[in-house]
Amino acid sequence: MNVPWLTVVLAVPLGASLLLQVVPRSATGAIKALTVGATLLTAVIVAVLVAAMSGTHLSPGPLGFHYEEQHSWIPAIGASYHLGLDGISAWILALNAAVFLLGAVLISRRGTDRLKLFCGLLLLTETMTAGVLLSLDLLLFYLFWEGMLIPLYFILANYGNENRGRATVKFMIYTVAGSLLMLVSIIALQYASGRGSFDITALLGGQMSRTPVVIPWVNISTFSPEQWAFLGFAAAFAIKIPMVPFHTWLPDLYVSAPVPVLVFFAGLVSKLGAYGFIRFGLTLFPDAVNTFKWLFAALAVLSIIYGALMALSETDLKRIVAYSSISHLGFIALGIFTLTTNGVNGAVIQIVNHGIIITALFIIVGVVEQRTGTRDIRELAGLEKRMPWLYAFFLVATLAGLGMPGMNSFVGEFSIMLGAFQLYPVYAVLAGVGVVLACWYMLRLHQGLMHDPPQPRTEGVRDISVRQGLVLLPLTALMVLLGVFPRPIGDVARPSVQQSVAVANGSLVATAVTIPAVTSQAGAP
Amino acid sequence: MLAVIPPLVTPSGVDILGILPEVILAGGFVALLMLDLVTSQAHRGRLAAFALVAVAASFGSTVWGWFDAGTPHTVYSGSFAYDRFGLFINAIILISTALVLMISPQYLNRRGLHYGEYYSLILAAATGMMILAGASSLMVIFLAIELLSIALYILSGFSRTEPRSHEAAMKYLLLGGFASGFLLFGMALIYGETGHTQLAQIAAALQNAGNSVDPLLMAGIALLFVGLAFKISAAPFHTWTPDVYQGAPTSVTTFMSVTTKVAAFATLIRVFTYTLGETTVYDRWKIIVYFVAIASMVVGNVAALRQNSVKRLLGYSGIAQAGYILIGVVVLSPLGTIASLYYLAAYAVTNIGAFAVITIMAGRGEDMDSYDSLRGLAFRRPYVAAAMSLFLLSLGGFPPTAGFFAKFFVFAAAIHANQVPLALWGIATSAVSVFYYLRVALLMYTRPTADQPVYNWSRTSFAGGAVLVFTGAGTLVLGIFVTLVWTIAMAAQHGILPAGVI
Amino acid sequence: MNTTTVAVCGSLLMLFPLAGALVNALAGPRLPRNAVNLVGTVSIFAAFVVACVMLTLVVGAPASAKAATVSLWQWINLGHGGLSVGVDLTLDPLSAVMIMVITGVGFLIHVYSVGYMAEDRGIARFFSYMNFFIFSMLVLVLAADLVILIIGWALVALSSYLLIGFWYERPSAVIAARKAFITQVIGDVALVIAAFLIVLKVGTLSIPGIFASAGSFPSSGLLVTGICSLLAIGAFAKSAQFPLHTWLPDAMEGPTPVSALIHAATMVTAGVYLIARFHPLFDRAPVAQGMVACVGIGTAVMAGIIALSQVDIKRVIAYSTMSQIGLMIFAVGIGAYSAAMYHLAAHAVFKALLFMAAGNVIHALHDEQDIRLMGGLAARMRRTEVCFLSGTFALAGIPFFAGFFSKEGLLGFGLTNGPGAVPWILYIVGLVINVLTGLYAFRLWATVFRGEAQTARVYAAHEAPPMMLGPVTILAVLSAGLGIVLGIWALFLHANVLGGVFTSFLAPVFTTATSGPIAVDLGTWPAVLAGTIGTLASLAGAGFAARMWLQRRPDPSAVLERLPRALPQLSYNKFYFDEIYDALLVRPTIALARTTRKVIEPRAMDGWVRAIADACSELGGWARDYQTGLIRDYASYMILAAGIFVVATIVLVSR
Amino acid sequence: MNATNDFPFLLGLAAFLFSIGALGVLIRRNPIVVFMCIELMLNAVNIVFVSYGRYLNSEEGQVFAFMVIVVAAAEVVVGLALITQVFRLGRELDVDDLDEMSK
Repeated sequence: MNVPWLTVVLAVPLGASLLLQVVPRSATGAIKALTVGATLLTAVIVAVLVAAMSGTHLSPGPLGFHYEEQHSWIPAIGASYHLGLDGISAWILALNAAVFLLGAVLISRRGTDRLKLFCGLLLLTETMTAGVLLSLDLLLFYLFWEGMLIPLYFILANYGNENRGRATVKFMIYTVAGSLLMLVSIIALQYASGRGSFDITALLGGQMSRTPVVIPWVNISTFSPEQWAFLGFAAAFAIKIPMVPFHTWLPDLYVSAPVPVLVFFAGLVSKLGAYGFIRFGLTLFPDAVNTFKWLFAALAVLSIIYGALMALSETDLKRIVAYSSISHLGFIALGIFTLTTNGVNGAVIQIVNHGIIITALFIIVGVVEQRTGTRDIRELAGLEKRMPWLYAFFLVATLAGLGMPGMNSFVGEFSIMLGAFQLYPVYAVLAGVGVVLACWYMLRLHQGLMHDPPQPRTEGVRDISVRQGLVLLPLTALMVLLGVFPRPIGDVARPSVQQSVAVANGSLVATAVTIPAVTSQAGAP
Repeated sequence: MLAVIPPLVTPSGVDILGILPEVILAGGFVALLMLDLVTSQAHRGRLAAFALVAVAASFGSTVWGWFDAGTPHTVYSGSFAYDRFGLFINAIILISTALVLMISPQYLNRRGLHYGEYYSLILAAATGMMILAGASSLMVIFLAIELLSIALYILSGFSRTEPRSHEAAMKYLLLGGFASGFLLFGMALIYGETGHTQLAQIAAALQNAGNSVDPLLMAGIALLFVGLAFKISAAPFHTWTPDVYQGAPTSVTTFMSVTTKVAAFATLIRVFTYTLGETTVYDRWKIIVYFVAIASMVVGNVAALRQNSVKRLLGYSGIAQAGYILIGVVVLSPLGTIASLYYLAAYAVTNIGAFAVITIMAGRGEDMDSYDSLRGLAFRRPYVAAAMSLFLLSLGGFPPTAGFFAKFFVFAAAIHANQVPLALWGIATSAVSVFYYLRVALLMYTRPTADQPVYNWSRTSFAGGAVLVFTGAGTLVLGIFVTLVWTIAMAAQHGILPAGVI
Repeated sequence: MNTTTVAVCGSLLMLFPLAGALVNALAGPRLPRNAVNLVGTVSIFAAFVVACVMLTLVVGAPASAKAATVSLWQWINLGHGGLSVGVDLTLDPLSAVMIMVITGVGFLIHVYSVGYMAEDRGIARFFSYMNFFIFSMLVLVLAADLVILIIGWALVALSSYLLIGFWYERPSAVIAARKAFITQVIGDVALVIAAFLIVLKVGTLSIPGIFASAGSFPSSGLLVTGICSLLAIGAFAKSAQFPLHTWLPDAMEGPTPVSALIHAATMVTAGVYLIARFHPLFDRAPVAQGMVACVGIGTAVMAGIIALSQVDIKRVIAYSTMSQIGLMIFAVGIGAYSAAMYHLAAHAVFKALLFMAAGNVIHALHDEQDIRLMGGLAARMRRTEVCFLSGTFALAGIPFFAGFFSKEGLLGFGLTNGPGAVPWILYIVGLVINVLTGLYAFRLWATVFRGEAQTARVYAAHEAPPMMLGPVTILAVLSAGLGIVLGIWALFLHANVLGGVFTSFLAPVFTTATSGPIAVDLGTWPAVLAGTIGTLASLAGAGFAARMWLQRRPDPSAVLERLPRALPQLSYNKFYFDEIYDALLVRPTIALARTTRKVIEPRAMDGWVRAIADACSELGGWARDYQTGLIRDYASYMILAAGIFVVATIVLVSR
Repeated sequence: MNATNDFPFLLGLAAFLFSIGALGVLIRRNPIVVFMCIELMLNAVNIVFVSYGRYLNSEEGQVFAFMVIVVAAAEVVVGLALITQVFRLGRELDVDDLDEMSK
């Protein structure tokens, strides 16, 4: 049986969004049902694919992929329709399916203006983000990467509060600027490799020249082409993550966007930058990534601290969560640029974990805003009394958010910091400061909302609805479950991460820092 | 002393096959002039239908020519190239013309401009452009340019009672004539210094000249370039563009914004890439083309930031696009030529789509010109707004649309020619452009507040809908099934005349 | 020991409290109060029973196999060169002692809570948190992998946070909870970094594995010193030792049973447990040991001084806790692990007792905690007073009470170890601590129960209900009786009076200690001599306290008026640590955060983006300005450009 | 006169005329005069063509000049018609007035 499963994953939401066009605008029930159905179907397929992955055929080569599909697309320039799934993308793809499902569930059928448009765009976005995760051809990747912006743009521009226009345009220009730099790098990579191919498997391991480029006339030698190309990629990914100082689009956007959008935007879209770094940064530019790792790790640490400080001083709930997201994404970036098995594995784990956490946090903050009509932390207090269920979910999410040992994010952060410690102990210690600050601002947020004597604003607010509870329950359950039993993610990601790290370290730094063989088993002598 | 007159070469009758599409269209143009006299005002739509038939016939012969011109050659003593390159350009021009003809009757009726000359003038201009596409002699180039220009002068002033339209026509006329002077001076100098007016012979003469430098020849090349740069509205010769685009009736703007540029670029590629391209003098000189390309990208995109008329905006956007296409010209490589051709096709389909929306939606007696007139379009005309968004995104270079691959290929051409800075200029300005394209796109999806006037959009006719569907589909096809047009463009480049230079 | 049995017992031990916590958390609000109480207490009782079984397992095991480690599941495995952690449990005498203390004292405090919290509406939440705490504490002491230990370590901090902030409508409780948690997280980070250092050296985080390769750490090396210092910082945060001690007094905002359970008996002693557990490393890092000992004894003195001037009944006990834990930390610092553990167990008993007796008082006075408003309670709360006195005796180290043996043991131990005059200095400081302890312990008893009633409320006070008095009584009996029994047994049956039973029970754990000072014995008579001197010191303190407060009752806050002015000021203001931290850490951070938000974010971060946007817009305006609409202008641009091109062309080509 | 000798002079004359024409476009405000200046430029080019044709002994220059004359005539027809129409709408004949859209 040769079903192109990955194409199916892309096609289901796309098909559903087209199918939506024939549903009459007034049939909101049918629209919603179709949307939820399609995302659910995608989620089920993805779940089965990820679960069954290890048993399927693995393509040969330095990076092995499952469910590989390859068809000719633009043979003249060597671009092909090449899809594949591996340990790095598997869980992120699952996260993708999950957040879109949650987003679809959360859409308010009555409260959403032009429901059909919204649902259609949501489904389209899912196709695009899944495409980003599955593409193994750089041009195809770019197509999805940039194409993702189209539905996102219309969602963000159409839904949300009154400031959304500016925020959206800022986001778009920011992202497009970064993406275009990446485009130049993609072309340069294809040209320089001499293979006439955009396929990642053909471009692996640094094909570009490593002699510095000399600026004509002034004769200043600069970075090598490989390094320049890497910086092009890095621009796109660093903006998408975002890393400080490329982050200013994020708070504005998160504040203006509605919750169902935030669920998949904060939950997944911003993780794609990190994914890009792992998938392309490490494997295509081993020399450059080793040259610049200190810089990007430093930026990551800066993001951690900076985001934490901002979250500490903001008074707007959504902005606090937004900056906390910047801080946490800094951890992910730090993990990637350690170029160690631990760090990168931790980053993959943390991508999934943070997706879960931030989704829950935004839902919670959204509920609070909806119920009380304000996002100002100073006007809120004592909600625990009024909303005990929300309190419980929020507590779990807060703890997960501050990296509580025993919760899911601890797994990732521990692994990331261990990786960082192997390479740059100082960075790990600074990240530790970030952990303490995270504790501070998360508690400030949590306690500010939940504790202290109730404020007049919070009189008579209702607890969360059943639907919201049904969305939060699996999220919080996962936070605990993946904290207690994180092994599945690590096991799936492990082989691919090891391959990627091996490629990244190539022959250059293979002996830099390696931990002795780890044999921590029960009762080890 | 009498000049030695070379033996007169009589063109063979078969040569007419080489200009068959042009002849058919010219025939249509003349016939339309006649038909207009016998058609009552109520039935002027039939003139459009006839013009469409003429375009279709010409297109048919173009397609036939595509297969016939497997071995490219010149006809009429080398003054006209019968090659796939010209035919490719012909096809773009003909399709664009057809699309414009489809949206015109409704628009003209609404604006009260429905006169029969319109269609003949359109065909005349299209004929000129097609001749320009195939022209391989300076003389034919000049004649073709004047043919299309004169027709367009009249067309831009077609709204006889509207001062804006007059202003546009006057500017176009005076500045166009002015530019023609430069063009002609350049041609004269080139002719004088090489002794030839046919491109192939000029190329040969330059090859023979080797490294020697002839200042007058160089001045001639520069002036020729100025004349053509005016036609493609490249900076700093672009200043007429926004005014003329804004003032001319929208259907005319639709037509000329695309077709003139396509035809002029065809000549630019023929002359600068394939005639002068390989010479050492040109190699040192081409920095000027660089400059013009960069200036166009910068000026077009930056100036567009602060506009409030959609037509003007698209005018500036056209200037910027000219800059991008010029990248494909300056890199002097087959890839560059193919990229330019791809870009022209993408630009044609996208830009016609964008202008078509404005044409189709225009209300009675007024153009849909200001940004305000687009506000809230999506609420009343969701599909039109979606189409417009698609075109704007394509102009902005978002995948998976035509505009993305167009830019992708020119950037690729630049990088493959080791001209990375050119590509960087391109992307920097592209990023800027996102702002104004999206601003317009956003406007359509913004609900007007109570105090803002709601524009009275027209209903979309069948023809208008068909045009939008075609251009929309084309935008996507060029953005996804790239190989389709790419292959054709490659074949077009393969057979270009004068051959053998690159 | 049979590993399966251990695994089953260990799992059950943790599952009971966890199940109790979950049941009360999810179903609690809908259950009747009695059911909630029942779930809350029975789950801990069940755990206690299991703990007893486990203790017998350990006791019954042959001396060579007192420790067993079992693996429950693989937590994470990142493959070769990567992290690998298993959820493993270890049962050995050390953890057996700890689980006994936790479940035993814990159970009594749970029972007490039923009475104490009888009128609180959040009882289900309370028991849920309390049970969860017991669970977390068990994870901490049973963990056989450093990561799992860290998880337990953090979970107890979480429970502590939740319980301190239990009355969440009190702003002071909320702030205290946050402070406690953040301090704990600082400790967590230190532990995590210690874990990194360990795993990078020995490649495993399994605790038995670490100890097995402890030899690979060069003795007194920088690495092992660093690791031990970091571990110690973690321990200091948890055990409220200088400089991470300021959270503990504030933590008294929680309900009194919480203070008894978490902030006296169990959690705060986890730091002692941690150092004792990691003794194979500490033994190789004398510098770190010395640091630990100094911090411990320093904190003990400091807290003792502060305790003298505090007026909140719970805060006084809290500072006494800090002081006592300081002693334990001192003990582990000098290698007296068994003595420290003995004091830990004894302290758990008498300090829980003190807290619960104080809780009785507070309850009777309707949440009054200021000792200046008490006095004369002995008449109305006779039994409570007796129990309290039993605890006070134990605390002050009066002979034959629980605290006597443990404290004299560990102080005496110091004499046998250390270079030069250090042991003597430490011993003298220890005597000072004894004096201080006697002083503040009896001060509290005297001001609360003796003298004259200061407010009318005292006259309305009633003895606590049996549900509260019962556990107090049991602990009082233990604190007096256990000591007496042990003392007699030790005196007459054993040559070694210094908690001999304990020492021999724990011996298998600490035999691996390379520089085993455990083997050193003072000898009987010197020990008796040391004990006598120590006792005299305690009694001196007690006598002084009695003289000051028993009859005359001056303002209890003006304790040390006869001393130089600075000392009472320092004491009353808790050595200004809160203020110093506020000025050095909290305010600068907040100021930095505010600057970031108000200046850096808009000016720098957003500034560069906006600068580009403005520049483009400016250029756009410029281009627009040149678009005059005048044909003549346009023509002049063209001719200008054409002219430049022609000239440039000629110049370029003829170059 | 000798074709070779007076050739630089003819070229200079043409350049001079071309410049006058261009300058006129820049200076004059009446569209009709501007138009005449453009015609002057074209005719200057004609001189170049014709003199080159003679100098090079080739007939292409002459042919080109004829073409230019014809095209210029056509342009004049259109141009004058346009200018008349503007005038008929009651506007001043001043190119500087044609800046409505840029305001």
